Amino acid sequence: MNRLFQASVINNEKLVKDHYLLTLHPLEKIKKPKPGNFFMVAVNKGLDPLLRRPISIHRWLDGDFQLLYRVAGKGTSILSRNKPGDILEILGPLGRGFPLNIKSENIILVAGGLGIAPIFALAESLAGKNLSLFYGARTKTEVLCTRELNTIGVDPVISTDDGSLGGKDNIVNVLKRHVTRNPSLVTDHVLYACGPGPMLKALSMFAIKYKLKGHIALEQNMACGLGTCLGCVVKTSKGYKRVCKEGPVFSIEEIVW
Amino acid sequence: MNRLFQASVINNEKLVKDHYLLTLHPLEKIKKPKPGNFFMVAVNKGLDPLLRRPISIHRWLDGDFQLLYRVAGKGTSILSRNKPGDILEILGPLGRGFPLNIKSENIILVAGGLGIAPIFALAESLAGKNLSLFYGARTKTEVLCTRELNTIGVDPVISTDDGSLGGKDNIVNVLKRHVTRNPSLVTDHVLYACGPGPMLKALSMFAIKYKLKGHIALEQNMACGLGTCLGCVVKTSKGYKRVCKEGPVFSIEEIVW
Amino acid sequence: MANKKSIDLTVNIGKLKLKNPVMTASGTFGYGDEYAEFVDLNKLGAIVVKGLSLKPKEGNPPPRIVETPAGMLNAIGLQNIGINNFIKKKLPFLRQFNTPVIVNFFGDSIAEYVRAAEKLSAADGVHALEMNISCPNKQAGWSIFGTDPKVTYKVVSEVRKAADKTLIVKLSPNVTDIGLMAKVAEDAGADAVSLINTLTGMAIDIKNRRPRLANIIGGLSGPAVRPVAIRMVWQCYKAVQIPVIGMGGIVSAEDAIEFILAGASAVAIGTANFISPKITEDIINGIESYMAEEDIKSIKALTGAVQC
Amino acid sequence: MANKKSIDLTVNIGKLKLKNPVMTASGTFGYGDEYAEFVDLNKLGAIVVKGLSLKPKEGNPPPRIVETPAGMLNAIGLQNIGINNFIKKKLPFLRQFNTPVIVNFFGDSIAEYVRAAEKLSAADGVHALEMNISCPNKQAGWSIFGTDPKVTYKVVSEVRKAADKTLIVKLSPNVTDIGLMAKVAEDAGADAVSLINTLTGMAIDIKNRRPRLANIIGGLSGPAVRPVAIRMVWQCYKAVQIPVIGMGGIVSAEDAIEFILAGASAVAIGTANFISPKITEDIINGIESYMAEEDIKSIKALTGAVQC
Ligand SMILES: Cc1cc2nc3c(=O)[nH]c(=O)nc-3n(C[C@H](O)[C@H](O)[C@H](O)COP(=O)(O)OP(=O)(O)OC[C@H]3O[C@@H](n4cnc5c(N)ncnc54)[C@H](O)[C@@H]3O)c2cc1C
Ligand SMILES: Cc1cc2nc3c(=O)[nH]c(=O)nc-3n(C[C@H](O)[C@H](O)[C@H](O)COP(=O)(O)OP(=O)(O)OC[C@H]3O[C@@H](n4cnc5c(N)ncnc54)[C@H](O)[C@@H]3O)c2cc1C
Ligand SMILES: Cc1cc2nc3c(=O)[nH]c(=O)nc-3n(C[C@H](O)[C@H](O)[C@H](O)COP(=O)(O)O)c2cc1C
Ligand SMILES: Cc1cc2nc3c(=O)[nH]c(=O)nc-3n(C[C@H](O)[C@H](O)[C@H](O)COP(=O)(O)O)c2cc1C
Ligand code: FES
Ligand code: FES
Repeated sequence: MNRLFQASVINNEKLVKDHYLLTLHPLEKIKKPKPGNFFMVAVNKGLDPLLRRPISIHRWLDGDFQLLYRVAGKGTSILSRNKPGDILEILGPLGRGFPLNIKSENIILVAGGLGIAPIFALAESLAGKNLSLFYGARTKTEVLCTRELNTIGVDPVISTDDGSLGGKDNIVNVLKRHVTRNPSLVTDHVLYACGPGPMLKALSMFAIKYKLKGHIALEQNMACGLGTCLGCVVKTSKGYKRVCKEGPVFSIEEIVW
Repeated sequence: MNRLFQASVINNEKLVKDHYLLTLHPLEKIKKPKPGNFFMVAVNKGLDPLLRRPISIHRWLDGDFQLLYRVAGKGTSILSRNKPGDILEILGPLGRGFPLNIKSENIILVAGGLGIAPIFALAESLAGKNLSLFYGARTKTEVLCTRELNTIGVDPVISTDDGSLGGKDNIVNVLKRHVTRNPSLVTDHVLYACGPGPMLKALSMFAIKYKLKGHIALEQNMACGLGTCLGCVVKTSKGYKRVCKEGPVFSIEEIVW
Repeated sequence: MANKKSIDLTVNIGKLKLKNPVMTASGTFGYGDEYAEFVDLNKLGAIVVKGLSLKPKEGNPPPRIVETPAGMLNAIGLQNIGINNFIKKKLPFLRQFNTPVIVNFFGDSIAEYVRAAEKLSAADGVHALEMNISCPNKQAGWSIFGTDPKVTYKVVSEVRKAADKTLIVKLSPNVTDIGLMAKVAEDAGADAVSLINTLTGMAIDIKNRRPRLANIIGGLSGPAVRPVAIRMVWQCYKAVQIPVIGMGGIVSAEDAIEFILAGASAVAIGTANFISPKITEDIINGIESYMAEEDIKSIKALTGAVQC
Repeated sequence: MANKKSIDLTVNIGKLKLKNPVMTASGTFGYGDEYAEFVDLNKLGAIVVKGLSLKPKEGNPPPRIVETPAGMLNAIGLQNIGINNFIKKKLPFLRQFNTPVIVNFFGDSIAEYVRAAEKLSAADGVHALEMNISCPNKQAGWSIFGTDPKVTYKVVSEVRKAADKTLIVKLSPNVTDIGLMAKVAEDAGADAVSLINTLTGMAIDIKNRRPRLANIIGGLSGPAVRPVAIRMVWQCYKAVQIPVIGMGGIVSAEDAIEFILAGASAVAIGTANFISPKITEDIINGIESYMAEEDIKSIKALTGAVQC
């Protein structure tokens, strides 16, 4: 099972402006990714852009798999032009995923924007446990996967920056308010989150205050994805660690913000 | 009438391995190109490749036009992946074309390989005159446009490097033999040619020997296509001249080989 | 968001006041005439023409250019029509526009530089001089005017005496310490420095095992060199008090702003003119939009504004 | 067409005999272990590991890398596990392969360079040393070991005395005269020079007006720099008798051959490992195919074979 493989595009569906769901069929058997793992996708064969783009596993479909991505710049824009039948060269699965083997039955999931991509994978893996999902997005249309979430029995608390769906607030504040009202919400709970840096920072401060254990998935500019370039580090209580290798999932308390 | 315009791809037909006929519809009115003029085509929006690619006018279709090209490397390979409806940004028509306002009724045309692209345009413009076309290619399948040539009443003398169609010889030798047998073939004739450098050199030596006047279309690496970078010069009896501006068509006697 | 009308794009380079910071880079815009079809020349901050010498120069044999990853190598060999022909045949056209004309020039010896500067100083319609010091110095046994600080000081100060117009010294990036070279130019009397000229490079055709350029080596330009150029502009900005004109791989307004933040008072667009002949105007418009969005009143406030 | 079996790919660098000319570039292949999954490490000409210092180094804060046109900037800050940890934890793995291990190392002072060289000389399984002289020299007031010829001579000759293994000096390209630097390294006793290390560059985020790298400046690598690297390898080949190891932007066998024609006895693959983790093997195979097609019996015949 090679971690450098080719995959053919089954579908590259535009969900809403700038948001795409890419369904891929690996042309050889690959290792099954864990939620939180990611792939380094070569968006083209040329030298511009030069480097692969990291994208999280969103959904595993029995050998095929899905990536959920937002057009952020040049690389993802090229990716969005792929059509069924096109072939992509992919490296992965990479990194350390979310720990799944946990005792607690009560899980709080927090997703900010595209953070829903890996959080959905995680929710699917943890289905059966008591999952509370807090999901923030910029606007109503960018709230994705709600149908799929319902299918696996998750009914998210939603907030949007513009108030077009759910409360008009950032999702960390929403979570805080829930917990202030009902502190038992967090006892014996485990927290998992993915989203923009500032959201994860605020969430971490909150979690530490409430002694809530948990894990967050971080992002960083990457070159190799394999742990060799040392380009993707974040500061932890034990020195710099590589997001691509020791991460992208870290325990909340080890990150130094 | 802007010489920097957008054109939509009507068709990008693969004629035979590596050879494509691209039909374009300019999205605004453009200047009608003359045979021997060329366009600088931006093959993509990225930085790799960085520069536009020069391609000759092959056929003018009343506002629409056609380019005939061979996949030579990265740029033309990207060009070949264009599909109907795609939009290309194009600069042109550029350069000095073949002189059309000539007294002689007897024209010898010589095309080597993709040199047929502009030579076809020229033949179409000169239709009505007495045209003898000598056309050399690498192999049978790469002898292009024969049907279209017949339509305009041109019946080419063909030779191929591998002998798969016509004689197995280079086309300049074929022309030489014709003329040696029948020197009157060249009296009061004008010669026009396009093709690889070595072919044009041999042809020029021959033409000078037989005092045959004429013009050849040259190629050179280009950056601007507008005469400003001074990158595309060839040596002439009057110093360096720019292929994109004073050329690509030069009179045979002025080139210093 | 600032009103576009209230945005001040003007910048000062020596005695020159430019209506905006976007100039053309020497050798990539000819003598301006070929681009008038695509760009309103009146809109440009300044037009910098192809490098001129006292006598016309033939230049190098072809091939003279070759594409490289996100860049190109050129070895034009400073082909030009000579200062006299320029004044007679090209300057009258350029005088029609109310855009300053900056003449890039060079010589084979200090005496030639000085004579060229004198001639250009006397020419009506030439608003400033940009001296290209990336040329071999025949007198000093082919050392380069732009890489030996002592030689640089000497040639710039001699030219300074001969030229009363605004004098820009164009620095070569092929040096260990670009800040030092900028300082030397400033001490010798330059009104501004411009950089970067091309990085020396080479490419080989592995099929025929020959250099791809007839001249063997050439100058690398285009987006590939931009990170080096930004770094050098930043170093020069810190090293001197005179304005820095930044260039090297600019293909968008964003790139131009990057140079300005690094310390450039004005920028020049080179290789990008080959990618799109109307790019200079697009970049000016783009800078204006950025300033409107970011609510910046004067472009001067952005020069060197990177927070390190 | 030559039979692939009869093709001689071996090259000699000092006392080392490599089975082919393709090595990894320091800092882009870790300590080899991560790539074993993608490349048969036994196939490589040599493995050059991440730069090591006497003590472990933390490196710079993030962001440490940023992509640029056809290139990337890095400011890792020489993070490494230290020589002792390397010998204990990484070398045993590397000893399993019959591929020479070349250790890239650096110091903050001449004394540190010497101590590091001594340790590595004594380590079983280290086949050669590559000294990275692109580091600031704290003693001499932050001049750079690799840009001041006198300092370069001193540090290389001191290390030479301390190291009996093959000694490669890795040159910085941020100098006016690379041929001179190669000559200085040769005179000081180097068995080979390798180049280029990264070109110093910078990138600025125009949204927050900050440098894109926490360290402000970083090193440019990748295809963008290739023309500069080829030119410098060619200059060094002409300047010295010792072998030149060429690198800078190689992403294909064709690129590698370009370096060899320019004068490289061996090449190193850096940034390209990030584009494809199995590229080193692809390049070795590609060189072999080229030689078969062009009927070249020995790769040594190609070194410096460009016809100028
Ligand atoms: C482990 C990991 C998992 C990810 N998973 C997903 C996912 O599932 N879906 C998704 O849409 N995106 C995901 N991302 C982010 C995605 O990699 C970036 O959006 C993408 O690389 C941007 O490339 P671009 O060429 O389109 O934009 P660029 O033009 O390169 O950059 C656009 C903007 O994105 C920032 N950026 C560039 N590269 C990265 C990077 N590696 N990480 C973070 N920001 C970057 C730039 O600084 C810039 O502000 C993930 C990133 C990491 C590190
Ligand atoms: C005035 C003019 C008219 C042309 N008309 C046509 C045409 O009608 N049809 C057609 O198929 N081709 C034509 N060409 C040639 C065409 O421009 C090149 O084949 C093309 O630029 C190669 O680009 P690439 O990226 O595919 O190949 P690259 O990877 O850039 O190069 C592949 C090979 O082509 C050579 N090459 C690159 N650029 C040029 C160039 N500008 N001129 C000549 N050789 C080059 C390279 O040295 C290399 O050997 C014309 C060239 C000129 C100058
Ligand atoms: C084809 C070409 C010709 C050039 N000619 C000159 C010149 O005559 N004088 C000069 O000082 N610089 C010359 N340059 C350098 C440019 O002015 C500019 O400094 C350099 O190309 C970097 O900018 P860019 O990356 O935007 O092109 C030339 C560059 C190119 C590409
Ligand atoms: C992420 C990264 C880390 C590097 N670390 C080192 C190092 O520790 N020591 C060293 O001598 N060179 C180091 N280099 C330079 C490379 O070894 C090489 O000289 C340079 O990148 C040019 O080659 P390339 O364009 O193929 O990458 C590093 C380069 C990169 C990109
Ligand atoms: S991306 Fe290279 S170490 Fe993480
Ligand atoms: S391509 Fe620039 S002058 Fe001809």
